[in-house]
Amino acid sequence: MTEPGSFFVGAVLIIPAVSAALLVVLPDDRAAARLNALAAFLTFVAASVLFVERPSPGRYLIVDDLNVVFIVLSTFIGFTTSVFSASYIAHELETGRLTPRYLRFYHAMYQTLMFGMNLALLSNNVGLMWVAIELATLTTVLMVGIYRTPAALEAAWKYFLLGSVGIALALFGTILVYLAAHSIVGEGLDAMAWNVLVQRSPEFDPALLNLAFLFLLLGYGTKVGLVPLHAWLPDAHAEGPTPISAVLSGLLLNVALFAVLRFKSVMSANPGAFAPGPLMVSLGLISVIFASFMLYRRQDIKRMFGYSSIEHMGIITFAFGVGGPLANFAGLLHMTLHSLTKSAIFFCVGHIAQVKGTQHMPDIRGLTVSHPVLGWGLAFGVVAIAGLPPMGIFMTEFLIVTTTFARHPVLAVVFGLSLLVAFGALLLRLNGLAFGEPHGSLAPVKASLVPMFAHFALVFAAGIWLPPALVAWFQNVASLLK
Amino acid sequence: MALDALLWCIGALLATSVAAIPAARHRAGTPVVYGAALCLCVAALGIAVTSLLAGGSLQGALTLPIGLPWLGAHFRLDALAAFFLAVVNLGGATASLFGMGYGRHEETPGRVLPFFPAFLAGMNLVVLADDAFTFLLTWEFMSLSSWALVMAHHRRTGNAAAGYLYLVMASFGTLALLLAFGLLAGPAGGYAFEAIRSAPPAAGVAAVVLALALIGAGSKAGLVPLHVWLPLAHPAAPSHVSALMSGVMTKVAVYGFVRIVFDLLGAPTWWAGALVALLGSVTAVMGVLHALMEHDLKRLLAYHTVENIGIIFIGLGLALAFEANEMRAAAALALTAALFHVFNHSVFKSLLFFGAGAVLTATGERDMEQLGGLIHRMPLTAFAFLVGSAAISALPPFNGFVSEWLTFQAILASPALPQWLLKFLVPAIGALLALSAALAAACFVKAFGVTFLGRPRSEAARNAAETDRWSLATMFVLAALCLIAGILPGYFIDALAPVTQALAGAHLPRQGELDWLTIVPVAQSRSSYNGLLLFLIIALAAGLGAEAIHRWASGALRRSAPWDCGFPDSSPATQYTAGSFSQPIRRVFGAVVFRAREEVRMPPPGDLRAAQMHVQLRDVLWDTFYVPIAGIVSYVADRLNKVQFLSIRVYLTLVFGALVALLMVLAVWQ
Amino acid sequence: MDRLALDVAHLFAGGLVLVSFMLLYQDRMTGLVNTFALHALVVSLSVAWQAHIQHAPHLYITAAIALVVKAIVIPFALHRIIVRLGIHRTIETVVGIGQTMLAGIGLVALSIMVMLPIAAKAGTLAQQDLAFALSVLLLGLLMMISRRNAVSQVIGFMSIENGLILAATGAKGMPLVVEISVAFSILIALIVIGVFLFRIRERFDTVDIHALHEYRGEQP
Amino acid sequence: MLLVLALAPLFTGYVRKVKAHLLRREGPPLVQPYRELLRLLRKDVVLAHSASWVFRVAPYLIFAATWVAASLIPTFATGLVFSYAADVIAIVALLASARFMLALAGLDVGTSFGGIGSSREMLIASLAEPAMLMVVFTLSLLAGSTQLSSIAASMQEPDVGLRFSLALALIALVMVAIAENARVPVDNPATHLELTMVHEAMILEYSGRHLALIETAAFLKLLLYVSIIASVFFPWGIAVSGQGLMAYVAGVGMYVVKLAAGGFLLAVFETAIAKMRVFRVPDFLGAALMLGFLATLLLFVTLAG
Repeated sequence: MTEPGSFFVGAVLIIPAVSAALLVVLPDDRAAARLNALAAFLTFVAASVLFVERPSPGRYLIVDDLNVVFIVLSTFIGFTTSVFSASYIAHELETGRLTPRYLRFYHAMYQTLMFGMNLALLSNNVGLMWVAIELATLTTVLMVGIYRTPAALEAAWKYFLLGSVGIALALFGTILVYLAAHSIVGEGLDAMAWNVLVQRSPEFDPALLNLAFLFLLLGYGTKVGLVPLHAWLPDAHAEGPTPISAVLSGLLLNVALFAVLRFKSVMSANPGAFAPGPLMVSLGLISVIFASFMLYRRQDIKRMFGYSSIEHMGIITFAFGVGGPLANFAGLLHMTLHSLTKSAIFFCVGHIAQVKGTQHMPDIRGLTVSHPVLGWGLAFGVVAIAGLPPMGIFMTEFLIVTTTFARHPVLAVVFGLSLLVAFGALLLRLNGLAFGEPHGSLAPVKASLVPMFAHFALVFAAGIWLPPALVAWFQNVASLLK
Repeated sequence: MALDALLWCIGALLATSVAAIPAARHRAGTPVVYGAALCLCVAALGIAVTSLLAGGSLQGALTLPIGLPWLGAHFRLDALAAFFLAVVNLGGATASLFGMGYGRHEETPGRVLPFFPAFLAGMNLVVLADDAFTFLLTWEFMSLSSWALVMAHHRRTGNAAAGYLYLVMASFGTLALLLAFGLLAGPAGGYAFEAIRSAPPAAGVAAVVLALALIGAGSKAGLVPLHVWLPLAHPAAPSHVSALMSGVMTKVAVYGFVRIVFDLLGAPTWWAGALVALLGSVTAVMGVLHALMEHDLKRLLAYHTVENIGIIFIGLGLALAFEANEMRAAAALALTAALFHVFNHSVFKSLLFFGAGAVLTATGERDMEQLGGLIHRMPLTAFAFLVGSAAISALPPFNGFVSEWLTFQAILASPALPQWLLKFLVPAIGALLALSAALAAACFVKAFGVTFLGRPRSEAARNAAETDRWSLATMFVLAALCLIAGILPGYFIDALAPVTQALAGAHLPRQGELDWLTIVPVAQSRSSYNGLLLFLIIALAAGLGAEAIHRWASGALRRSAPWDCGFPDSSPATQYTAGSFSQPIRRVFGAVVFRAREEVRMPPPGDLRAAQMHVQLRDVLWDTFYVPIAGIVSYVADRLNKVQFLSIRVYLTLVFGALVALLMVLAVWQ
Repeated sequence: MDRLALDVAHLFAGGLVLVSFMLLYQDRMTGLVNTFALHALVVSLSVAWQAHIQHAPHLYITAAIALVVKAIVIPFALHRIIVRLGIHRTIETVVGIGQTMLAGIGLVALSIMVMLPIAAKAGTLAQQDLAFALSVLLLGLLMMISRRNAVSQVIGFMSIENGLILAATGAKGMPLVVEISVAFSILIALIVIGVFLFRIRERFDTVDIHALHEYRGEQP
Repeated sequence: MLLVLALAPLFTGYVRKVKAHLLRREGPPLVQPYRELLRLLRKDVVLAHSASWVFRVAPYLIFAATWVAASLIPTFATGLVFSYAADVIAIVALLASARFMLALAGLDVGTSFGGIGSSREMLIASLAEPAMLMVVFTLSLLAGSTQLSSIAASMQEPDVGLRFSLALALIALVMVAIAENARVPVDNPATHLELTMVHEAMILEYSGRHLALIETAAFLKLLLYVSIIASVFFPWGIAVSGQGLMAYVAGVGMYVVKLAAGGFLLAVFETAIAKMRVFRVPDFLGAALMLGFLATLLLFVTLAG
């Protein structure tokens, strides 16, 4: 590992690991929060260097067009979330929902989670990626249960069981992939390396690949939160600390979906294997429809946005299932924008819940009057996530619907209508939350709003103008995904 | 270069809206923001008008490196765009001018000022957009900013619901347009209008696109049965915004329809014309009937917007039918009628909404039953409103009559159509049009009579005061426009020539040079109308009559109490109210259209309580279309909601089931 | 490699499926735990055998982990839990044992059907092992959803994991098997600890999932 | 223009006279309307306290609009001066604006009578106008023009012949005319009973010169309709512009004869039947509308055939 790029790759992994170890022993919570943010920032810097300095793929690690964007994205959101969590956690300490002991645990876990996700993104090895994702899952499980309220424990337990089953299925799929590969590539690490797999995939046994993909889709799909494997997701979002909800929606779901994408590229490189498209389309569509209707009866604000995450994961899966350069591009862009928007929404929601002292939506009203910044922030977020212009998500949904309608009109109509249904639900809630007579505490909010606005600015800009480099990467990947 | 200038104006508008966020906190912010908007709109108006009058010469297209990366944002200025830009910016300018005065009464300027210029910019951009993505982006941006303005007074009951319905319907329309463009662009994604024009779709596809465009643009323009949001949302906004939404935004929707159907879709089919015209006529009648039943002044105006949109769509439909049969001149006539009505309606509807706004600020009342006698307190407003009412009731010599007259001329050209359905349909449409015109007159007799005439019905109306100078200036400018466009229609029709030339391949003979400024759409022997002459003769006759009478007959005048049938000093409550005025028409049409129920509750003999009359109206369309949809959604939501409350084991079962099912599929598949 | 080696491997794999059926058959907690210990034992034996025939010494580690953790430690722990919870008498099944067995047989048939087309290319060892592993996996899932209380679900999950180990070791020369098995052991440990937590924290007087089910973020 | 103005009261007087005779009464002399007008002009105006400028301006506008409309009709010759200033649609619209002002005036004072009058008037109008326009359609489709002059001219063509649709249109037009002029059975120009009156209720508050103007307008309107019927359906003897004086004189003579006939028929009709309830009026006018529409459709059939 002599070239500079690989040094930074190492940095992206080592910084979180080391800081996690440090945070375990660091007693002072203030300092811990700062160190947490600092580490996240350094990781982000190191990651963003990868844009320019890209090392040649190693046996275990790889940086290519697909993951470089997501690494930078996840480290960035990791950083902003750590900033947000600093102010959030401080409030939690005041209200005594968390004790310093748990807090130390929390910060350590946070960095471990970062480590796990970066590893999963960077790994050039199906097995390594599996281990990394499992690590990330475990840490989030522990953090979801951190409040130790019955509801939190229940959510954690549910997440844990379903997640483990998913992990098991994914592992089986991974083994199958190896089996498909090792007879061609030969035994050993190469048979699990991405770049090799994609190259040699045409020679693999299609039947084995089909079976493998089925297990992988279900396994990682559980993490993605596709219906009917979604059950853990809303409660996990609702009961955990808000920074974790943000990271879950913003990053972990993406990482799982990223894994699915990797395998899809392997699949689609093999002519004999069945096209993964229809499967993904149907799963995505079911998720979208289901989540859209589930939005209507929600009382808990965080759970509602959890369901909205399910919806958007469905949208992305749908897009990749439809395939074609435009739809794939839209899917990738949607992954990026959704994680930015949704995490920003969770920042906002976290502060709202803290100010109002409740997550129960009927008790929150008139935010634009009582807390203009939060209220309008929420309004902006909802408008953005609902895919209204000029925010970026409008662009992706535009592409998805138009390209789909040209090919499968019925699908597009159903898809579009369910988007409309979801929009109706979100807007209904927004009306109640942001407008009308204010209700509940009017205490001014002390919050770090910078992360939220940073995300919103990015989302807004993406709707107007996309940097050509990003477009080039995405188009390259889109063509790779077929 | 005209286009560059326009885009700079729009950019400046957007900048204004950003700057308005901090400016809204200061007292001086209001006039500054509106002033800036006014100047920019006037500038844009100037550019648009010059490029329209210059015909083809001042056109242009350019592409900005924003929006879809590989596509960029295409903008283009052609005759059609120029005309609608003129309409938009005229409305924008007057609304800003009105806002200078009206805005001072705004209690939460922070919720209005930032969105107002953004709304204007959005409407301008829609008209300029030249690719599907930019078009839809700006279209939805327009909806969004106007939604924010509707929500400005979110505390008043019903406004939040109105905003909700509005935005959902708007998104529904956008979805329809999205699908339409998806069809037009094809899977390859040729979103630029140029590409679409170069490859006109097949007949079947074209039919679907037309239907989708009708839904998409119609839901924004307020075409029955997609109009339900309009009478709720338009009045909810501040009055000058209501004027913009009713007078201008609906026109932008019409623009969208014209752009797609006339420009992008290639040659139309005759049944498309029949469909559009029929929808238009139904819309017109439904709109005016609803308006007659309405006692809320602003909502009444909003319903009249629905009616006028119907009239416009009648014109468009006829144009389509003629064009399908290669009758270019007739198509040009119909199109001219429609577009001219677009302009006229934007003028007098803005005027009327400003009047309503003035009344609102003076009395704080929108309910006509609480008003009355305002003509004594606010004579100037009353005068302007009267002009507007005459214009919208299509009475000569005002502009509303001219465009309806042209529409009738177009209808009279219908027997030349080969299709029998059209032969029979078009006269029926004509009858409906005449009916709606007559009803509109009745409705505005009610609106003006009950609001401004008679005796005040409430304390607020009794102590009303004339509104501020800005508002009055705005209203009189518009009133003057109503008259000018009414007596000198020739020039306006000539200005429309390039548009119809571009869309229908023909234009009306030049009217400007004809003696006495008569307008002769087809031929002198066939039909002609001379607003100027008519106006002069009437003025002359009235003047002579007055002169003669005051010269030779008695000019004496005595004031006394009105004839009271021997019941002295009757209270204002004994006047005819809006409800009682529309009662005969309710009796005639209500039973069918509204399922109207009237019941009179008589107290038992000896009981001194007053008898009460209860009128119950139902919107049949609402009951048939919207209630079921809402019901279905909530039903499904309830059903699915149970899934939230299962035990972990059941969730595991779901996973297991999915796995087994997929394995089986695989086993079978192999 | 010689025929005998394959047959032995096959024997172990088949034995594992058999034990899975025995798991399904149990209706007593104690018996269930013991059967599971047997299950783990078979797995470790099979893994060790694979290590032997593949000459892959690192697999011995996996075998050892399987033996120590899952055949000894965890059953011991589970016994204590059961005693504490006082649920060693019975386990509430959702459907009768009979139907469960039938379903299990159906699942085995399904897994073999799915594996058939692979037969030709991937070599017999892989095929049979995979078929059995898949059946073990499905049977484990079936157990998880057909039992009501958490302990038996944990056991079901662990049997799934055994199936996976079987598959992983069956895949010739697959790297990271040790790491994966370690990771899995951590997972299992955490699950068991989780069950402990629920007990020790006095949050629930039973680990019956219905009790968890009462604590819901929002009520309808 | 002045001709119609001069003739209008006479015509009304004539109709009254005929009615009286039919009722075996002596009846007022023919010039009675002129007397009334002069008397009214000499009286001074009594204005209600709550009356606004609308109330005072209205009469002049009503008078002017009606007068102009009336003078646009080729009473005795086609191609009269200004006849191209407005076609028949415009004439309908002029009458509509006159009615608009009248209805407003009715509401202005703020008594219940005015309200009754205006609302009923607008109801009647909202049905009468479409019917009128359908008739116009029939004619202008036949004549290929909406100019009354050219319509009248084309009706003189021999090839027009006798058409069923024309008959329907005539009936429809007559019904509309009756309704528009507030004659029996729609309204009774002679009544002052609150429940039945429409037109009279609106102008209840008027007096003096204002009343005179409105009365004149009413006279003009009646004349207008009769002369439309006369000139369009019985276009014999209408002079074509530029035929020299004799033709004009003949035309005038012919016109007067036609008026006399029309008035007589009207009077007979009015005496023959009774006033109907207000809410029967829509049916009456609906029938007119249907007839007009039918006329248009039948026209297509005949045109096609």
